[in-house]
Amino acid sequence: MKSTEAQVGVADPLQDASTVLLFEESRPGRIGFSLPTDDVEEQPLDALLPGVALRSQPPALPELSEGQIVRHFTKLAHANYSVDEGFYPLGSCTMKYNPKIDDALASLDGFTALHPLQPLSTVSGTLAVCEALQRALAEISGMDCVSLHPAAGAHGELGGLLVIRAYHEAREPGQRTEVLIPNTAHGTNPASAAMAGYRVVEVPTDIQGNIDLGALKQLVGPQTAALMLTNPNTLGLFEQQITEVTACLHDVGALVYYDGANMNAILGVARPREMGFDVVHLNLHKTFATPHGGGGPGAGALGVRDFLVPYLPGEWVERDGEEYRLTHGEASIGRLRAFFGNVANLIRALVYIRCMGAEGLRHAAETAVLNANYLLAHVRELFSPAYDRSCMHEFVVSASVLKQRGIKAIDVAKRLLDYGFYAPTIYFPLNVPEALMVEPTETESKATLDAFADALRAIVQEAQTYPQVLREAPHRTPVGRLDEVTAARHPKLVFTSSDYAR
Amino acid sequence: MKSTEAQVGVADPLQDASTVLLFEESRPGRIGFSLPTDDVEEQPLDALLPGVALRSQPPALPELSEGQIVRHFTKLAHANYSVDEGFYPLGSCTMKYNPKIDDALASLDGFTALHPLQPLSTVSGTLAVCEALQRALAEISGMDCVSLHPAAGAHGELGGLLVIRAYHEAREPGQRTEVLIPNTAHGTNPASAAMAGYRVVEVPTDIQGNIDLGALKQLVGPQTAALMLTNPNTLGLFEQQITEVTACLHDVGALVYYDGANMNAILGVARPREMGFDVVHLNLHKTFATPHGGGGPGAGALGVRDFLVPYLPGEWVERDGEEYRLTHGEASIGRLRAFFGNVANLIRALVYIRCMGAEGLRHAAETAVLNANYLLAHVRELFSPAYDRSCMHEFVVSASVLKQRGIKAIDVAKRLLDYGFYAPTIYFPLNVPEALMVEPTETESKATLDAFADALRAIVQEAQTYPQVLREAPHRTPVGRLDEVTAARHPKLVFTSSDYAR
Amino acid sequence: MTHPWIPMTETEKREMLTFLHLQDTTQLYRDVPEDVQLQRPLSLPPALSEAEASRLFRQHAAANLNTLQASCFLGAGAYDHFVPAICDWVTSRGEFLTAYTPYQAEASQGVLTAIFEYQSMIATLCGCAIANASMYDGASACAEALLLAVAHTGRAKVLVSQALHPHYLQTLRTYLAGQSIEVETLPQQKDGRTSMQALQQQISEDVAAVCLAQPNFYGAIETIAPFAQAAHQAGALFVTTAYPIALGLLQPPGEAGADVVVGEGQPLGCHLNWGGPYVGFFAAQQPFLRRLPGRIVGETQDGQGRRGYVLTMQTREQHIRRERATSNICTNETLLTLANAAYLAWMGPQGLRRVAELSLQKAHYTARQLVAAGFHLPYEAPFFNEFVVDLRCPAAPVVEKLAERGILAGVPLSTFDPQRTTQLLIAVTEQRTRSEIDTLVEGLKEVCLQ
Amino acid sequence: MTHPWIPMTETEKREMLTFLHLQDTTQLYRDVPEDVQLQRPLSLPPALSEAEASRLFRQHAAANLNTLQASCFLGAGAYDHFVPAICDWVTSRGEFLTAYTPYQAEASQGVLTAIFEYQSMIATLCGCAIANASMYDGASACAEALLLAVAHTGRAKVLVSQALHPHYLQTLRTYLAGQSIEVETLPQQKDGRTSMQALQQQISEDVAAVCLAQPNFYGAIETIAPFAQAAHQAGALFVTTAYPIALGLLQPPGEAGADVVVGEGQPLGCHLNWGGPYVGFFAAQQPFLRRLPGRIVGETQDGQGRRGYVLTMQTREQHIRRERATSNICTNETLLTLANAAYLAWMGPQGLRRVAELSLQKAHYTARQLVAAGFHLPYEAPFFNEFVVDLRCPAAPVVEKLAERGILAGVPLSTFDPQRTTQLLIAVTEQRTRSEIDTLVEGLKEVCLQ
Ligand SMILES: Cc1ncc(COP(=O)(O)O)c(C=O)c1O
Ligand SMILES: Cc1ncc(COP(=O)(O)O)c(C=O)c1O
Repeated sequence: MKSTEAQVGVADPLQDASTVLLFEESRPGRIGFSLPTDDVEEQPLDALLPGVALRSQPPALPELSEGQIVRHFTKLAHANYSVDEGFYPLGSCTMKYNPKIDDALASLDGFTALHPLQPLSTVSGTLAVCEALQRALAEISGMDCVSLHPAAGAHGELGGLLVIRAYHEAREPGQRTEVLIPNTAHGTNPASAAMAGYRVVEVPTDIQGNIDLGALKQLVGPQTAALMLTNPNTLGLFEQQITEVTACLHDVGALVYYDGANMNAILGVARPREMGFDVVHLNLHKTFATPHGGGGPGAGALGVRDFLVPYLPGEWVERDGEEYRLTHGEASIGRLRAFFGNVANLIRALVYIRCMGAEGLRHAAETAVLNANYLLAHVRELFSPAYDRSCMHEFVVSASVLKQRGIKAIDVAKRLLDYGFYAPTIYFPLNVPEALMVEPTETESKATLDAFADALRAIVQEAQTYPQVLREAPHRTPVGRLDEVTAARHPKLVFTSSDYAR
Repeated sequence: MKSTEAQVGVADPLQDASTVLLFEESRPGRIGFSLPTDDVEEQPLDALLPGVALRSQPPALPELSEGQIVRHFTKLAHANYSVDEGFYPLGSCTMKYNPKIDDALASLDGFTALHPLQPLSTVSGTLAVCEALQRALAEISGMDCVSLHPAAGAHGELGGLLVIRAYHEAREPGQRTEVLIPNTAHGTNPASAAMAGYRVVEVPTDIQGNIDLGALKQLVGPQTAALMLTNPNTLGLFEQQITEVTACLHDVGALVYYDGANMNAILGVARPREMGFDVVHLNLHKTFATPHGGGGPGAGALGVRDFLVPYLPGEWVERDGEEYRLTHGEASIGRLRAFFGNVANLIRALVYIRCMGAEGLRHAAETAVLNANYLLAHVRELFSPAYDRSCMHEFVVSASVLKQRGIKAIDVAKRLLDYGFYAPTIYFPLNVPEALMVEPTETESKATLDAFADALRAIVQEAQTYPQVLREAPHRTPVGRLDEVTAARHPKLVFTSSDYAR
Repeated sequence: MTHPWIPMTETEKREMLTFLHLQDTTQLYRDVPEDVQLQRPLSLPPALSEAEASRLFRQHAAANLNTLQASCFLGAGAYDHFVPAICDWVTSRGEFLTAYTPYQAEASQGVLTAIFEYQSMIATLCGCAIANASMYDGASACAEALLLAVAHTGRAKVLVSQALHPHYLQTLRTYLAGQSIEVETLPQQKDGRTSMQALQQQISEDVAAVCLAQPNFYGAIETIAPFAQAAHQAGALFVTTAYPIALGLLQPPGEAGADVVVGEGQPLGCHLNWGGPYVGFFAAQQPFLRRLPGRIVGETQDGQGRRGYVLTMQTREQHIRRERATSNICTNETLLTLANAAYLAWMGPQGLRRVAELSLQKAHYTARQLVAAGFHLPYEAPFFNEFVVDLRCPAAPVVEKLAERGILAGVPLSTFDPQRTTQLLIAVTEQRTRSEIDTLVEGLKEVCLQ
Repeated sequence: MTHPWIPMTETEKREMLTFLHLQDTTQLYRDVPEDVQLQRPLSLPPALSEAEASRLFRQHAAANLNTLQASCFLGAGAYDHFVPAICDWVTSRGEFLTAYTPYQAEASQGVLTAIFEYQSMIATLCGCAIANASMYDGASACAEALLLAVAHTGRAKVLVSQALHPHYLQTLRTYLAGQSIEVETLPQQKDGRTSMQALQQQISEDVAAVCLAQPNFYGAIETIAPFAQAAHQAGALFVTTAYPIALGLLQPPGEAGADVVVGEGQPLGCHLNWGGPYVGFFAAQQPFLRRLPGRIVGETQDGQGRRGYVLTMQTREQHIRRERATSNICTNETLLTLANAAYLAWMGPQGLRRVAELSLQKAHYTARQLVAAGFHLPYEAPFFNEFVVDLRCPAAPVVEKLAERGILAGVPLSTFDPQRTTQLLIAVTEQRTRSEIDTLVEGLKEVCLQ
């Protein structure tokens, strides 16, 4: 329940009630579980486990009734903002509406209660879903083959770079050691490149917000394995010289990796293939509406051009008449995880694609881009756009105009929470000072965009009149601004039995 | 999200944002539905419906996207207190924890997607569930046959009284015109009696909180059709002379009706049959943990002694070896509704009973009673118990001690909301002035009971120091105390198109 | 003992007993006379763990033939319209699911606001001024509507169409029996509709209400305005039941003169659930405001002028008015009104019209195919999505046979009327595909016409 | 066009375009070079309505043989333990399900608090000081643990038990290949355990980590303390994977000297889901705090001293440290950590021990029955709930045959190693009844021994 009034003459009864942890509600001897009785003759433990070291004391798990656990998580849920509650303009994250039918269908017993190693003949329904999704994603990206193996975007990046590595190693062993990455890129790009064993070379951005083609040409060479690129890029701008960019890489025998995080802008409008990309990952938890789960699970489908198929990670489904079978590349880089993929999310993504259809997907992209441009047109008078072009599905502005009032991007972000919105992505991309990165998606209404613009307007006003309110924001959340510095300096990461004593 | 601070120097951005209605978010031409395309040749309407009066304009339904509807109901959910969130000490309502497994199983396609008139051979699973539930409830109540037909307690009351009426009419037509009902009884008892065509005669309560046996003896006679009784009664007290009471009715040829709303106190401890009752309803949405849904659906199983079986309403399941069939009484009073019963709740109730077992049910009853007595022992020093006996699963106290500070039961109730609790039932039973009726149930922990007692203590303290705070409570809810008088005087019951204009 | 749904520990139990100066819990029952105490444990099957219950009830569920596996052509008061995922989502939210009736409005604005929206939607759908917050189901709502008419007019007789759903007829007889109200039926005409001629003969100054079903049980669309007029002329109220999906296309009864419009809300986003829980809707014109049964939600304000919703006009209700209440209803079907509200919001005016059109078109296609296959439709009146077909052979065994092939072919009318042995009542919703329909027709042909 | 998931109306679209001085939406794409623009619609199957999708995907689901219908004896890294309803309930709450990674802590206390609780539970379970907020799955967690060891020691070689899950071995080879880290395996002894003798020979000053699985892939319970000691003596870290249910009974690896304990969290309340999403847990001792991959939640306070939770130590992570981050992981498996936390809270210490005991007892009963039926168990080391049986005939076709009878009999080891044609890996959880076990044994006897 929300509070709307606090001046009650006496202390607010719940003022100091922070969330009680499960551990703090625990009482010895209480149970929440119910388990079958044993219908086999029980043997003494030491007869079954001779010489095996057993636990000397039980794990310090909380002891609660089921109902107490339900209450705990209900209260936690109420302290969590989500797309189901309101606008989530988190740039680069594509927080669109997650259709309820997707969850309902992915939760059917017939999908959830399947062991990954049961005979393939007993999972033909799931195989059919995966095969159809592979085909759809191949068509959407223009790639020749798609592996649904990776668990997320970054997982796909690692897989994709290892594919590229395997390809080059088979041709020019030890030659290509560098991956080029724009300075606007998401952190996972350089991190993945490093994990794949590459040296990361940063490519600057030109004054249009495009990758600096001149600089790029200087940087490519026989040592270049690949360029990683997001397009639209993380400034929300379409790389206007994209074909020149990819050609420039191909000219030196390097490949081009497409980070599909921003694919929502161009569904059915343009495809990585025609832009010249060789390897693509798609974040199904962004563009294809699978819910993000507060931090995952996602799914990061990986598509490649035909000549890279032999190297693909994991397995994929092949259809042979009425039969489905699993297959893998002859020179596969191997597995990136134990089993096939994040199947429950794959089902959701296919339901989404089937319910949208080709026309619906393009409509989604166009609407996302229209929404972003509309919102940008409102916001442009408040904050300076990083690059003054029409944007794709998101845009980046700088809050540095508020610097003289001592207000930073984070203050604007925190104050937005008080207005009932989540905050945009902040301080990313790194080349824009005090960046606010706003992505409205196609599932927001004009009324919401207008209200969000109004809130930003009011906040800019507050920055002039009551800057302290912003610096101390948020004020309407379960807790006030949390001290992240102390958290990092003196990390307390677990509740321990000594806490029980307190 | 909860607010914890409102003094932010500037106006609270959401201070005046009351819930926006679906209608107010509507925009012409927007859609939320998706429907199959038509695969038959469409004919013009006037060819299919010659001469039929059609709608001249579409119904004024809101036009929203699916995601907007999800947000709306998510926000509404956040403005609704529930057992899943906290303690719900609503006397007479048995707001116990509703196990999640019950909901999960009742929601299986195999149960939900069954038409009530499909061949019985195709619903054997559901028939098995209903038959098992009938047997369990018969055993728990001691009745000989149980009909699962009624939708709620009051529905069962009406059915039960009509059974009694049919029984008497078959023997002594036109003779028995009165139903006796204690003055402590729930409002549905007299209302049901009136609907069944009876004159209601009120029976007083004695100073022990029992039905006044002396007065009862004066009131019974050849005109008496039945007595309706709740036991434990609505004061939370067990009728100590219950066998004398029921005998007194039987002596004059009348029957005794058991309102099972309070059965939770005595599961496995005592049964209506041994007390001398002839007809019983059980509120499955109370004792058997089916969730109350914000006002239903419930289920009000109706059990009777053997001589009343011919009159039972609706149909019930009979097992014949491996076969199940539906049967009904030869002289049935008929249907009380179109179909079998509130089946989804019947499934939930059976899951509950099967997971509790006989021992578990008795344990639940004993714990509910212990919890109530424990809480009463704390509260007794604050408010005067209506009757100073040890209670069953609930107790009634009077807030009239606070009268001299101008504080009423409703003020205590409203202030409890600020403390994070729901309120007890108030102003019922009617014979207790400023009644607060508290039912903790067995699913609350000692810590919760202690916290609730502390809250009441604090409120009694506030009544002395800041009575205005109580009179103006609640303060921490989405809206403050609502004007019920104006609502009733100038009823506004629907949103109309003229509201759109505003 | 310990149980996962009961948080009290043995230690706490001892603490609490000590606090109460008791030895053990049996002492709590000292008020229960010994001879009333059960001297043995209840005889119930042994307790199951959640895992075991989960498996057992899944087996029960799997033993049924559900309408997601089969092709369902059953109607007769319950319809296999699509239930959007959003309806299940709404009703499974714990905040709604596990709340009680909203006695404390300030802590229950969620459900109260939703009911207000529901009332508004039902009223516009029915062409009425007001609506309540639900009844048990369509049949009991119909019975209560007649009780309203009796109370309002002070008359003790009702005229009810013979073509009402037989279960509704039985239900209203049960309800009205208590108060010795006379129920007289209006016969059905040959074309399937209720006889207006009969009404003119049977109507009189002692009739409280005239009641029709729209469409009626046999699928025929009634011409209701003349009935309303005739009823009103005699000082009686005019009550209809209505199929809410049909109201996406048909004239709302409230606009054709109905004083009270009731019906079954199941088709609006509630699962078939083998008959329940369902939800009765109850809409009426303004003059009957204070006679409505059940809960009603109204708009009001708090001290700061903020809009809010409360249960209102409670002086009609049993907890205040007791034996003089307008009805005994207490717990109703609120959760399903949320499903109804979500459904109607999801559909909107366009969607509701479209689902009605699809049902209409597909039903008429089915009828055409049946006629083409040589079957006879006994009634000529226009129908919406449900109609009677004469199979010329006993319908019940045919239905059994087709069920084995996964076709739930319809409701044999012999279920309700032994005379109607060969008649089958078929309903078609937007969910049936042409190929399912063709398979039904083929199946009927094969089983009946050979 | 209009679509139910896109709220913009045609009118609004025109308004917005006008506001932007545009004619139509194609103009929004003026930055997309013409030759890159797709000149045709995507070639996808026609759009389905929700009702149609619902039916189609239900058909797909029904085409599978699910483990609620069949008796599942499959393990090998994914286990058919019971998933309490509360776990599905938690993960289906929209507030958790539809939130992003909690970048704004004040609006995301729900998930942050839950992760803190999860970290605490995982740490106590593994006998470690700390834990992170999840990895993609057990296999990738294991790979990342080895990368941690490499980074920590500055050495470029790892010694890994041959008895690790083959998929884990493959995964860590993939992960380690990028950085050219050498992977050497420790052979399995005849009794099923990893050879300690081999370790003593293979360990050296250039080894970054020694890695075992507990129990190992073939079910054998390893004696891990000596491995830990030997690793530490050589300055290497000791890493284990662990089966979390077994930790209800077995000594936590952290107490036996493991520096990092990783594993698959699926058994803790997550559905099998044909392999994913799963969730890797990652627990470690204090010294490795700043080398942990992935998200970590820590406790802190707000300005008023109220406790709260935040993502912390972010300087390890890719969005700050970029190519020098401890890992590239970003989106992880948070939602499943909530299922894990709910599961572990539901179980508590007693329940977790009990589920471990039940699995142990039933597995050993199965083994006894198989031996009694004449089958041979190749390994003698103690096992928990999983073991290898030699069928003396090719296992894969046997498994296919029993699947037709609704028995998922086990994992044929030929899937991983063509030499192990006749070996079947059988896992037994608390869910299997004695009669299911007896039926399995009967079935195997019938198919193999005749
Ligand atoms: C541009 C970009 N690239 C890559 C990623 C990484 O994707 P994931 O979080 O699915 O690993 C993200 C996620 O935020 C992103 O925005
Ligand atoms: C004592 C008593 N009797 C009868 C009823 C009516 O039951 P229902 O609401 O299920 O119709 C109630 C419900 O509150 C009750 O408390």
